[in-house]
Amino acid sequence: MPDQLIFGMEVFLNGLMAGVLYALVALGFVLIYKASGIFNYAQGVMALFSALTLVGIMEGQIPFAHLINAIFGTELHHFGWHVPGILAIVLTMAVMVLLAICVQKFVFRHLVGQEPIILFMATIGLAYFLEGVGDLMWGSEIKKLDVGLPQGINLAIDETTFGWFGYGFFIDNLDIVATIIAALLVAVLVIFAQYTKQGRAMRAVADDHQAALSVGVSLNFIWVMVWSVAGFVALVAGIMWGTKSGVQFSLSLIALKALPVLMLGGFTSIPGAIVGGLIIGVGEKLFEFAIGPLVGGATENWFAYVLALIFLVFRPQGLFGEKIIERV
Amino acid sequence: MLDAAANDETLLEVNNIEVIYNHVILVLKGVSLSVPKGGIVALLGGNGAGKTTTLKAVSNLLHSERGEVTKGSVHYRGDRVQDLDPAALVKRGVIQVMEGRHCFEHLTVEENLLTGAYTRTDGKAAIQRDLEMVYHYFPRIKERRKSQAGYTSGGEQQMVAMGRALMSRPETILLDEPSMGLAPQLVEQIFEIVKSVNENEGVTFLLAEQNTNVALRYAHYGYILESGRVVMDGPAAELRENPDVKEFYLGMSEEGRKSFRDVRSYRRRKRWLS
Amino acid sequence: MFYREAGDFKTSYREDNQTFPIKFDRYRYYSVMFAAFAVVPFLINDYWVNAIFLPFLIYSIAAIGLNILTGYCGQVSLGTGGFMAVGAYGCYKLMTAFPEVSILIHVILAGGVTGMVCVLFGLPSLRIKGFYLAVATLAAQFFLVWLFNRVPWFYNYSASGQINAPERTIFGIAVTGPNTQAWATYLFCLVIVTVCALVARNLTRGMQGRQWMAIRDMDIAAEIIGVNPLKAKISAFAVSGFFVGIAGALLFAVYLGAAEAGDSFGITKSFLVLFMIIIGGLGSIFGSFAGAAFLVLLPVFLKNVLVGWLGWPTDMAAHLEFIIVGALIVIFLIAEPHGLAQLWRVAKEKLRLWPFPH
Amino acid sequence: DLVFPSLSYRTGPFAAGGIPFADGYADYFTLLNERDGGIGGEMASVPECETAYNTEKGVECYEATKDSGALIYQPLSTGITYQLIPKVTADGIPLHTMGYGRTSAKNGKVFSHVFNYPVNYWDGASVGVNHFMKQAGGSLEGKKITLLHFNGAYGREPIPTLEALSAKHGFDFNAIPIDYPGQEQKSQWLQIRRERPDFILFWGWGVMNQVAVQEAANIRFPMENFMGIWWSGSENDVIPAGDGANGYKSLQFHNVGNDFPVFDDIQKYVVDAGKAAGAGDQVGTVLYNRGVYAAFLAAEAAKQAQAANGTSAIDASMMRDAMESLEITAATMEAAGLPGFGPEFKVSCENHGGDGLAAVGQWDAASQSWSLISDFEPSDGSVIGPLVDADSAAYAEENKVAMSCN
Amino acid sequence: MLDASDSYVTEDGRTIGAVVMEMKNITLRFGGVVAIKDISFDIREGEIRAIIGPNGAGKSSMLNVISGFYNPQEGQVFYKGKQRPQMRPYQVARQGIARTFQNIALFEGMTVLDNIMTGRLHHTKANIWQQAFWKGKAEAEEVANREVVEKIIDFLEIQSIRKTPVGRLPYGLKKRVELARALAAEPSILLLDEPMAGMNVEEKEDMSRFILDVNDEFGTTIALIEHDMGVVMDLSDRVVVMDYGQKIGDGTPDEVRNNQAVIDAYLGVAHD
Ligand SMILES: Nc1ncnc2c1ncn2[C@@H]1O[C@H](COP(=O)(O)OP(=O)(O)OP(=O)(O)O)[C@@H](O)[C@H]1O
Ligand SMILES: Nc1ncnc2c1ncn2[C@@H]1O[C@H](COP(=O)(O)OP(=O)(O)OP(=O)(O)O)[C@@H](O)[C@H]1O
Ligand SMILES: CC(C)C[C@H](N)C(=O)O
Ligand SMILES: [Mg+2]
Ligand SMILES: [Mg+2]
Repeated sequence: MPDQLIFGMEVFLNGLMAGVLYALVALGFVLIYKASGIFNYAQGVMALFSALTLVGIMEGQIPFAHLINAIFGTELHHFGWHVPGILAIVLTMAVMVLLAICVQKFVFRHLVGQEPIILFMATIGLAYFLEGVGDLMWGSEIKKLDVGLPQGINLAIDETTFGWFGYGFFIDNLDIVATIIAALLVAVLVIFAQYTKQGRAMRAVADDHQAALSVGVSLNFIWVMVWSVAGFVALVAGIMWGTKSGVQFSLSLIALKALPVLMLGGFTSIPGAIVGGLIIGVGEKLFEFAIGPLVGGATENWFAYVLALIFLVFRPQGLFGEKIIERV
Repeated sequence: MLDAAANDETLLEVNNIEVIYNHVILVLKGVSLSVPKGGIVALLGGNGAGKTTTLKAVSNLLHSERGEVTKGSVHYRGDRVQDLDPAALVKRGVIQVMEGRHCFEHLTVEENLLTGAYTRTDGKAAIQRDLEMVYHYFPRIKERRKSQAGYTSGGEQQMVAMGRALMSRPETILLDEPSMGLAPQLVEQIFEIVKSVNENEGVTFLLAEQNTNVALRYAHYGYILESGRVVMDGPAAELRENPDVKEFYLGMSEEGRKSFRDVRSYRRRKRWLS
Repeated sequence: MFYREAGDFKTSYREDNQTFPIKFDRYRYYSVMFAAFAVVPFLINDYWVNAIFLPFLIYSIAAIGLNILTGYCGQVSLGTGGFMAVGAYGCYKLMTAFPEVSILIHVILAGGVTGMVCVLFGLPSLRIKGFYLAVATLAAQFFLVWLFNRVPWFYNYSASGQINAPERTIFGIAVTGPNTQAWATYLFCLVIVTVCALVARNLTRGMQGRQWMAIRDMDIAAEIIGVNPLKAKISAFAVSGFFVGIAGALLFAVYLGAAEAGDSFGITKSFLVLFMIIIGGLGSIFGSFAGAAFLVLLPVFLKNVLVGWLGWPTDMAAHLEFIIVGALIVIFLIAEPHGLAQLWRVAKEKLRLWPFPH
Repeated sequence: DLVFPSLSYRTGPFAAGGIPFADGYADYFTLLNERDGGIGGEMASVPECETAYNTEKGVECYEATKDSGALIYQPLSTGITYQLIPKVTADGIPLHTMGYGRTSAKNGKVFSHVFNYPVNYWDGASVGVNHFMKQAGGSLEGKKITLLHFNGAYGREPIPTLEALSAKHGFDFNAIPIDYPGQEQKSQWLQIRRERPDFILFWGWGVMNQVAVQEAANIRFPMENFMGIWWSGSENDVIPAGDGANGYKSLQFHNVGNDFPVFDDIQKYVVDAGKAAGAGDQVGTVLYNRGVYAAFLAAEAAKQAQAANGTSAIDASMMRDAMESLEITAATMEAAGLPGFGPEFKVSCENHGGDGLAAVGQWDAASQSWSLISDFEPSDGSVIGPLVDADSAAYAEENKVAMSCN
Repeated sequence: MLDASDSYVTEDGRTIGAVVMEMKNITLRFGGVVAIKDISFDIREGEIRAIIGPNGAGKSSMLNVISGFYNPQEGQVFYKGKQRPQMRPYQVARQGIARTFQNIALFEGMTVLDNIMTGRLHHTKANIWQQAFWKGKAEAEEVANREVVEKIIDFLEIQSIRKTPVGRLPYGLKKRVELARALAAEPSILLLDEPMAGMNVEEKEDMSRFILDVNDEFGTTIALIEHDMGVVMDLSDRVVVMDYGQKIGDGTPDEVRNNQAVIDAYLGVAHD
């Protein structure tokens, strides 16, 4: 087989894996959008916040230590214990649920029935807020996150493919784990949204807040639920990305990688997030591989968006999005 | 038949409420009304009289429209309900069919109906039975059960909205302009349904309606609203005979029904407004 | 009765149509203009101009531009940063290619170029709507920044890829470059802002503005009424791009003096301008100013209070600033989803009714 | 008071790098105040202003502090540097961009108020190439060097130099850009896997660093052939990759570790006294040391200005003049408790950039520490000199600066 | 039988002209749903033409076909004797066809005045430069348009809400504003989709008066969908009846009222 083709295949596979990681973030967006028509810009920050919290809990860091020290002149830093990964994840989840409740209680409850752009704006406010709180609570230096996920080249694949092509493929173990988790998440979420009563209520809320209220759907409950689930998805994404690149501010910027995925797949489609992720992942990696060198590289940031844009011109609601109803 | 209203227990009591939108627009200026258990009460009045606002004040949907009840009280079965969540009110058995249909566009007709049963806990079988009942009442939407509600016609959506409310097995239904946009046959049919639900299931109705003619034929009691005030009320039969009501709401003058073609030659004036 | 319109009758439709139909408003407007042109220039120093007035004026133009597109025409755009970059680089290329031509012309031409680029990226808006479009405009954002980074021609092949504004003068007084006077840059921007605001106001109060708003409120109905959606949207993109480009050109040439695409015109810029119009009020020229003022002043104010007066460590102040700005955004939206402009209108409405509550 | 404003960033995407530097900068002045009673009897004050690495905030900070008698600015950002170059020149305040900023500012004839001693990016590229050359046994002929870089002005700075060097030494050179923020570098590293360069030079900052080191470890790139610029060589950048990062190299222009007397003093007078700018746990880390070094150079210039003018209350123009004649010798470093901490160098009007000496450091994952594995070695002036002249001349031309040394 | 080009005078003295618009064998499908099945009918100049039928019969869809929003799969539309090519809705509007909507489609963010002014779009010629500087045609046209609009406002008696944002208006007034917007275009054909839904008798009378006046004073041709049989029978000159997408009746109110198919499908009982 010609080299270029083999390399291309490797790039393709890695693109798939990268796509899964984007999709993990995009999933959180989809959930909230589906349940409330809110375009939750804070999803990326939620991933950051959950990862920060997870590390903080694992390391036994005292929240707001910096602030307390500054005000009271104390020298607090650590509780001096280490919490095992699983327990820390559970505790972090509890924090995310709490966050969901607060978000509902203090923000969106007061914004029922507002236009989408207003709600979007509110999530940006929320993003700022969370970012500040996260930093103040856990400090803004970079942290290493290790919950015991494997990382690095998968030797089995490397050797097998070497046997086949004389060139070992590089697949990261972490990506394999991410793929499995993402597949599970998507399956569970699809079943939830499409076939359960709460899922139906969630979609109803997205369509018409008032009408949903009028038939007795409690917006409070639905939204807390959905934000909690989105918090969970954010935590998963935070763990994956945090393991990859350490936990710090830039983690929140992965939201920008999720947006094209989201719009390609359709804002309202859970499977869309994953398919969109795969297409974007493969597309941008192959483009960078094939065309990138000709135009000077670093095309990934924009190519993902351009790719999504091209799809949208043909399908304005994204691949799997609900058709935009246009009637008079 | 009107004796169904003879049940004296008051279910819903609205006491002198005042509603302000956006902190500045005063819409209801002291509206009081009471709905007896098992009754059908009609709320009549022109455009902008405040019918919708009154219903929303009862079902607590004002909040999301930046409106608030600033004075007065709403009691349901003797409990003050005005600070409740709309959802909590549905659980207590009060459901509203909103003006302008408000279907869940992206859900199918059937999913719309099932969402109506959201608060119910009496099992799938019972819900399925009621679904059949709704389809029985509205065969037209049975045909379209699998299509997205957003693509059904105006009248079909109205049926979906009604059916959705029925699906929650309510004790009281607040109906806002049920006849709007419906073919005449269906208007009668809807009111027949209201009547039979009222009689067979004992559901209480408070309905806002422009079609005074039909409304007064089916209701037991009526209130007439004008610019945020109740200007007249009484048993439906009496209202029907009232000359003013006859002239302004039923379109009958002493000489009988006037043709709409003749309206250019005269202009009715309300006596109580001049 | 602090605020009245009673007794302020109009005898012609022309009078009724003017920008400030109420006399009281009109006087207030004149006095603000007077202060801005005749008083402020004598009072300001470098700090006030560079930290507050210039960013405020320049962002106001950008906000007006985005407000036309998003607030009036309903096309949400997250590409403002990229479009500002077009204005900046366009201005830079013009300034260096035709040094003898007046900077004012360069700035306007830069706006024109941006308008055209904006139209190009606006074309998909015919098919793509709402947040899908918002995300699609990000393609413009990232692509443009990449382009300006990638193609050395744009930065005149300088080693670093930075662009520097050379000195240019108007009536012999430097308005760009290192040797500018505070009042000169201020007045230069102020004049442009004033003209821009007037043009925007004229466009939005007439038939053009109505077409935009019709598209925004209900595009299908608008089309059936007779609005050509293509023309309406494209013109909104063009006009918006024009303003945004001017803002980008001024930001680079007058305010920063040097710029790099990724650094100065990144995605954060797009968001910043969007915040301004939402906080200020969508579909309001006044709101554009209010939003720009709010978001330029707030951080400076918070920083001065937290660090300057309370003596907090800068990092904590910065984190707290995030928290406060975030919380304020949310609080504002809850209090008045339609922005400062609406808050202002409601306040006026209340005053008008005063002392009666309703 | 002598005012040394610190335009720091303790928040935003580059906080992890900005914090230790700002701490070191502030702590050193605090030390001088606490231990010596200031500089020449004048207390040093270090008003901090948060820029978040954002150019506009940087400008605001500059404007807010410049009237307080600021003697010198160190914005720690190439972007802010470019905004400030014209402004400081007009305001007459010196700007010190140590190991970053505009490389051609080395030419003091054009950039009268900008200093970038002791090294700049072009020196870095050259020293790195020289190191690789030694590693390859004295010749790079036929070898392949890849520059993995931040896609922006900063990351592209070394390209002209590397191109010139590749022509001179006969190695293949290619550049692979990474877009901000650089969390996802799959494509870049797959490309590296395919092309198998012999050496990689790396210009990154922020999260890009960790990810690159991690990915290099993932694909098992030989770490000793992977070298970062000094901004990609702190503890932050290697710790997340764990053992995989062992052997990673980076350029340094000052020493590492806390094995210098000054750090004992900082511990004693500053940290233990509760006067540290940060938590005090960063002392001895690479970027903290860099902050200390920057402060030390500023303080030395201030001292020399005081000596030259016979007054302790110096102003910015005296400071500038002193910086232009600054001389750092082994003795000055020794006296400051920093023996052998950096190279010796001397500044002049023609040369605002020092002698361009840099050393190579290497990470040892087992002991979790950096150590220098080479001396401070000079860069290839014959290549860099002309480049500097050309670029500064272009600037002078465009901005009508009259070149002069007075 | 009348010929397409004939005109006649009604009992009350109005002149009904030749056929201006003719629908020929229109079929419209949405996926599997056939909304309109092979329907033909015409509209004469100056007449009030009603379309009635049960819910979901395809009436609104028919209006949408006329105004160019839906393109029928089969059939043609003839306007003023010429076959109309496929057109975008705004081009149709430009030919002088204005309409109102079943689900009110006002521009909620604008005031009543601005909403009505949008109707004057085709009577505005000033280009964007003139508008930007409010010079030349721009100002003069604005004032001229305003005069026309004010007349309509007076006519529809909505003076007091001129500057209210339409979002706040009650349903009935919104319908009136919609009518005003359509009238502002000074159309030759006016399509009204359930203009009287949600109104009480008094308001219906008002609305009827407006419709009659428009028809009379400006000679505007009106196509009207309405469920109130009283209104339909009283106002219209001819009525088309649709059911399940098919035409089941067409003729004068009297003819239709006594058509058994119509009674079965729609009226239920013979209407007086
Ligand atoms: N959200 C709102 N904001 C401001 N004013 C409102 C709002 N909703 C209703 N109003 C005002 O309240 C008044 C009463 O409106 P309401 O909708 O209750 O009337 P209605 O009797 O239901 O009329 P209709 O028969 O037309 O539906 C109207 O004058 C209307 O302008
Ligand atoms: N865009 C569409 N997509 C799919 N089906 C549609 C669409 N528009 C209309 N329909 C269907 O076509 C049929 C006719 O709809 P239409 O709105 O024309 O009815 P109508 O006669 O106006 O009824 P009503 O009196 O209830 O308003 C309905 O069954 C409707 O569901
Ligand atoms: C100055 C530094 C810390 C490095 C940074 N990337 C810059 O040059 O802008
Ligand atoms: Mg109503
Ligand atoms: Mg219809």
